[in-house]
Amino acid sequence: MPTVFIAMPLRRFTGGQATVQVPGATLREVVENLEVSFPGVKARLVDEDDPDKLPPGLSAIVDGEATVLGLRQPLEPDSEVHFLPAIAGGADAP
Amino acid sequence: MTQAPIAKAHVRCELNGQPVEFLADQHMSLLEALREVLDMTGTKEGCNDGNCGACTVTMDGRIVDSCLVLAPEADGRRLETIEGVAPPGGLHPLQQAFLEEAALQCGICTPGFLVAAKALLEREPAADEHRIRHWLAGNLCRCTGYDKIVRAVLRAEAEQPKPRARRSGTA
Amino acid sequence: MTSKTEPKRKFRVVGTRPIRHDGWDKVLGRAAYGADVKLPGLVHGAVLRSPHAHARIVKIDTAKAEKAPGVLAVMTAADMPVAASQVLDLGEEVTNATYASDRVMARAKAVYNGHPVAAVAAVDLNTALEALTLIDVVYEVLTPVVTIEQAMAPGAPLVHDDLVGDDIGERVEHTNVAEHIRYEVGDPEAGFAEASTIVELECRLSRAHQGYIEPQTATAFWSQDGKLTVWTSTQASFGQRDALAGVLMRPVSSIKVVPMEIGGGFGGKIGIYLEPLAAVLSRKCGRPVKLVMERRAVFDATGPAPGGIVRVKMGVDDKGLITAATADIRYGAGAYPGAQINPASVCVFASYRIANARVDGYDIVINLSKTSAYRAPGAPQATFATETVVDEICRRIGMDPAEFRLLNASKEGDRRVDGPAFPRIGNVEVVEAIKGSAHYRSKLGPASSPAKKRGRGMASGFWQGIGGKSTVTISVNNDGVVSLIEGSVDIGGTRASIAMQAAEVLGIAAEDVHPSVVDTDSIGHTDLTAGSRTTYATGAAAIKAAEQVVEEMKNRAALAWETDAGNVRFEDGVFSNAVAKGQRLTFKELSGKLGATGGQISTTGVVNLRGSGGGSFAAHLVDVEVDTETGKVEILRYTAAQDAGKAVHPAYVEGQMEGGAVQGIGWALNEEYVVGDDGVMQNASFLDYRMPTTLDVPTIETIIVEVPNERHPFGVRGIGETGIVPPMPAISNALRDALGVRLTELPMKPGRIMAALKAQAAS
Amino acid sequence: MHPFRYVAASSIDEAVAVLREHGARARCLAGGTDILVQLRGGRYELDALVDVKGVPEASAMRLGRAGLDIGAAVPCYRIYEDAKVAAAYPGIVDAASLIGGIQIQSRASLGGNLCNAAPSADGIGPLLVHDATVVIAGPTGTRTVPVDGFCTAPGSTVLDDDELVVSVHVPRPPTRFGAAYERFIPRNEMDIAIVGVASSLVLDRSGKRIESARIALASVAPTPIVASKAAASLIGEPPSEEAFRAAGEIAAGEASPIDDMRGTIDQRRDLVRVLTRRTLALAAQRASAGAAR
Repeated sequence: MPTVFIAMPLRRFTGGQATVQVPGATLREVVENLEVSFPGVKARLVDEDDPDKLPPGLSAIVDGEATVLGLRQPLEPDSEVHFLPAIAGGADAP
Repeated sequence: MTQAPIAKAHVRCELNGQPVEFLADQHMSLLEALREVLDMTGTKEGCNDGNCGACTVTMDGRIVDSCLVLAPEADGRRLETIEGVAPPGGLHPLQQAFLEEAALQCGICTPGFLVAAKALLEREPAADEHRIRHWLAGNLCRCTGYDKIVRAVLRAEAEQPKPRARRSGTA
Repeated sequence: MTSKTEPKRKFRVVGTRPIRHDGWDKVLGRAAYGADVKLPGLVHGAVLRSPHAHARIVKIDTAKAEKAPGVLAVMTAADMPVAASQVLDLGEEVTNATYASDRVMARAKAVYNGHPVAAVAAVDLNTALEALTLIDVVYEVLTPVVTIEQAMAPGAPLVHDDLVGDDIGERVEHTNVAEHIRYEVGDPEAGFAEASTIVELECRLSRAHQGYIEPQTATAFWSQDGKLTVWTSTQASFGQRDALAGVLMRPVSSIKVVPMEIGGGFGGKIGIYLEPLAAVLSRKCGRPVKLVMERRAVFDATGPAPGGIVRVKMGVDDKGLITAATADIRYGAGAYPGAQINPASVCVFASYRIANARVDGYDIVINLSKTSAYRAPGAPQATFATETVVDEICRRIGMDPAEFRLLNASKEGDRRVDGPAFPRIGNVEVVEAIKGSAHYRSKLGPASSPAKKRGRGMASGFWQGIGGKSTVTISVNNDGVVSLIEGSVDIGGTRASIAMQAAEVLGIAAEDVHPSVVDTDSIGHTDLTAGSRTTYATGAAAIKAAEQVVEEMKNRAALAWETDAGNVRFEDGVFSNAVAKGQRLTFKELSGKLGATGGQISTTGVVNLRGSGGGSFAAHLVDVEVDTETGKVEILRYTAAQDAGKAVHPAYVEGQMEGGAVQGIGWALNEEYVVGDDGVMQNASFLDYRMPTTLDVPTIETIIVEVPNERHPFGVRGIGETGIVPPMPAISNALRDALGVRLTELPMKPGRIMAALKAQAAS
Repeated sequence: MHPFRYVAASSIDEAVAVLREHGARARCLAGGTDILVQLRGGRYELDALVDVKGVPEASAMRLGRAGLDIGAAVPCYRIYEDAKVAAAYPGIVDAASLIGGIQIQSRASLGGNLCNAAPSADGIGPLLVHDATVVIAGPTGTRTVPVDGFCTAPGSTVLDDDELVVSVHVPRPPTRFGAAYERFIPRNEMDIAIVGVASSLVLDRSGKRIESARIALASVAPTPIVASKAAASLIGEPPSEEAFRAAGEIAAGEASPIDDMRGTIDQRRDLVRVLTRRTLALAAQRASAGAAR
């Protein structure tokens, strides 16, 4: 089952756990299942206006590569998922 | 602020081998006149205060920062800009060397470097690396780290036609 | 010099050094940059800027300026739509639209010196400049927040009353700390307990400007039909279109951005500055309006790299293995959040395998212009601390700095501090390249006079880069030459590096690909020219488009030969029929037959690459000579090794490495923002900002290392940025070697070196 | 920029007439490398700019028995490209060859450097140690003043609004004279002196004692200054490292530097010590070499 690496701001939802194994064939399923175990975490991982998107500024790294499919990203049974701030290499804001 | 408008200066000069006559505000820089009045936009503005060399042109054979020359000062003078560096239909050996040595990246400083380097080659055809670096210290480049520019000037120097061998300026 | 690490596929075009396609225009002075735009009816504008770093705008009276002869339009923030405080997701950047709008023209408060407060369009530039003096602005001057310490002090004045900070997921109100992030792996405290040697340094970093020679420019024409066209020197034509749409509250499709040639960017020409102002002025006066920034404003009011304070602590065991490391990174973002603390945090320890690490990053707003990306944004400052700490550790434990780096190098499969594991990377290989260099094996030699001392220093660096979306269109002409249309603006030779990748696939010469960079209406979405992505990602799109061309041309050959497409082979630019000897057509010959086999071929390659493929590592070695009586530093010799994956055009790879190293030398020795308590930059000119001249740097010796990138068909890695990361610590390490003192503050200018020598003598 | 008239004067009288007409709102233009930057930066505004490059006295350079006359508008390159001048006036040539880059040297003049009156002026220190005087023209004719005292404050000089500098007179140096100018800049070109020191000395017949000496300092006071005590300390001393070091120490005391973006008080005093010693050593070397010829 996929392994989710929990970023620091979210570890208070997981009781400090840095990695958790969560079932799911897509990123969305993983997020839903995370929510079951760790209520409140979903709100940090899903855009409030668009349930298919990650919140602005957050990216999901699946097996070392950023997803371009948002929460629709399919996962392998042994996938590794990181939710990380989007790195705009060379980009700036605002 | 309210004063009678000042008449424009009437400037006659030689630009890249051709006689040119134009009107410019008396306070206008030669750089602005070249770019805005004469449509010679190859000369670039980088700082407008004489510290980057992007606007280098020659005036009576000497390199100057055209931002620090007033347009009316050009009256009666002989000017050369980047547009006058190449012979018709060809390239100056320096231009060819810049291309072959990858001596430019963004290219904004390139016209200034070429005009300055050409003046050096004409005065000191065997300048060594230190002299080239010294001569070009008034031209800033932020992309290349300078080395490829210096290599290009050395290459153009080495390849420049020997006197009498060939007409200079044809690559 | 290129160090090969393994046998690779044979390339015909990739790896050669053709003359770049846009070179002729650039050496002849014909290339049109932003300021060179000429349009019918064009008028000129000028911008009035706040002389105060922090001031409430009580009143702006533009009546006199509006009536001045020759003035066509005057604007203030009142002429801009009130952008909702929504989050703008601009693909590569996420920003608050209110801040994005406020940054380009102050509404209620000027929050940095040079903040635009009004703009004028007039018949000529001087008339516009003179009209600025007729605008009365009443300011209520507020106390500026200039330093990190001031910003974080209890009861500090607030740059933004409404800023809500994020402290590792917790909301914080009334703060100047926009964000505090943390990454943690393993147990740092336990790791330090295992260490036999621990070194900790606090480094202070200066703000540093990209220093592109071409100032920002923008020309806009807002037509009566609602269409806005903007000609500008930008690294991100699509990004600018989207940002303009957000700030002007217009549909993206009503805006066309035409990217002009760009006179250097280095990250500083991604965001919008003058574009919305030119647009609004144009709307008001009905004519195209051109704005060119003055050099002083470029320093005052565009985004340099952030300065800040970085503390790094590292422990090693008695074998020299790193047991733990922590970093505390505090960057001054300028007047709006976004100081690149995240890439800084990712990069700070990237060169090392560290099981126990913690990184804290703080994004802090202060009353200076908002910082922007600058070549490997965030990484050089943080890495300065890491690499100087590593050097101190090597000295304490008596280990060769290259050996230490090889022993502790991050490799494929090792995890970065933010979690993901590295794919195949060239970290070890670049250190080995330095170790094997003639420079490394050379003797330092005696100093040139008794007052001078010599030293040598080494440092590593990393930049991750990005992937992203690129579109390339290829059309085959009947003479065998192809035109290649791309959306990636070309700052340093990428027309060539992209065309060469297409040529490689097509089996034709680089010169037979004619690349053009076009506007946002003329090509599919293409992300910015930044993040070391252009040769990598747009190159991948070009390869894809070229492969489609080859496939389609195989079909055409099959048609011509009345054979099955499966029988057509394509090799070295020649199509041949596997089942009919003698049936062969060169690319050029077949191009001439396209009209009769279904018409000319055009293809489009679109990629959206999910990352850079591991990034590019570098190691640099530098020899310095210091005049101990004046503190002046001469760079005697400099060698840079970097992993390019596969160097498409080696001369331009060297050019990126050389340029990055020289920018780093400038940042190391002299470049800085000297800012007074009033928040005003005192050295805002090329004279006093002191970028290196030709006489200040030696030849930069380059070693291109090629560890193929598994995510690119040819193994290409983005290489534009890493080169600026190692120079500053390498020079600090060399100075430590020469003088026995550790310089921890940038720039390491003569006065600072002398002060350090005096402190050393006193102790 | 406030629009102004450009007047190309062809005689001193013509230049003075324009200056009289506009008072403080007119100035002279020589190389333009300072004044155009200042006008564009809004430091002040003018109604007229009088180009004096066409004034014969201002554009001539003459090396005669009495010394060297350098027209106020003579650009730097004409000074350092003249082999005779270079041999006779080494301190001045040092300065002329390092003001700005080559482009600036095509235009910038010592007269302009004087009138700009920057504390950091590279050209003024060497004129001071060469005992130069300034020839000033005004409505009532010409007057001559020493360079020492010509600048009165940053950007200010003894010139009246209707006066202009015509030329600088540098007396012919005595035998066994040597001079040198060095400045400290963080870059190697295109920079403003953090400190500049000009030194000159005359050796006695034996070449073993210093007969007279002059030292001038830039960027350590509101105007370039003469370090007279430091110079006096050298009289009768041998031209030795020790004497030069002692003079440097005294010169550091005569400096009254400030902290600014380019350097600190401490750094500047240290640099005065170092550069005084170095320029004196070079001046002594040049004096000996000259005597040997």
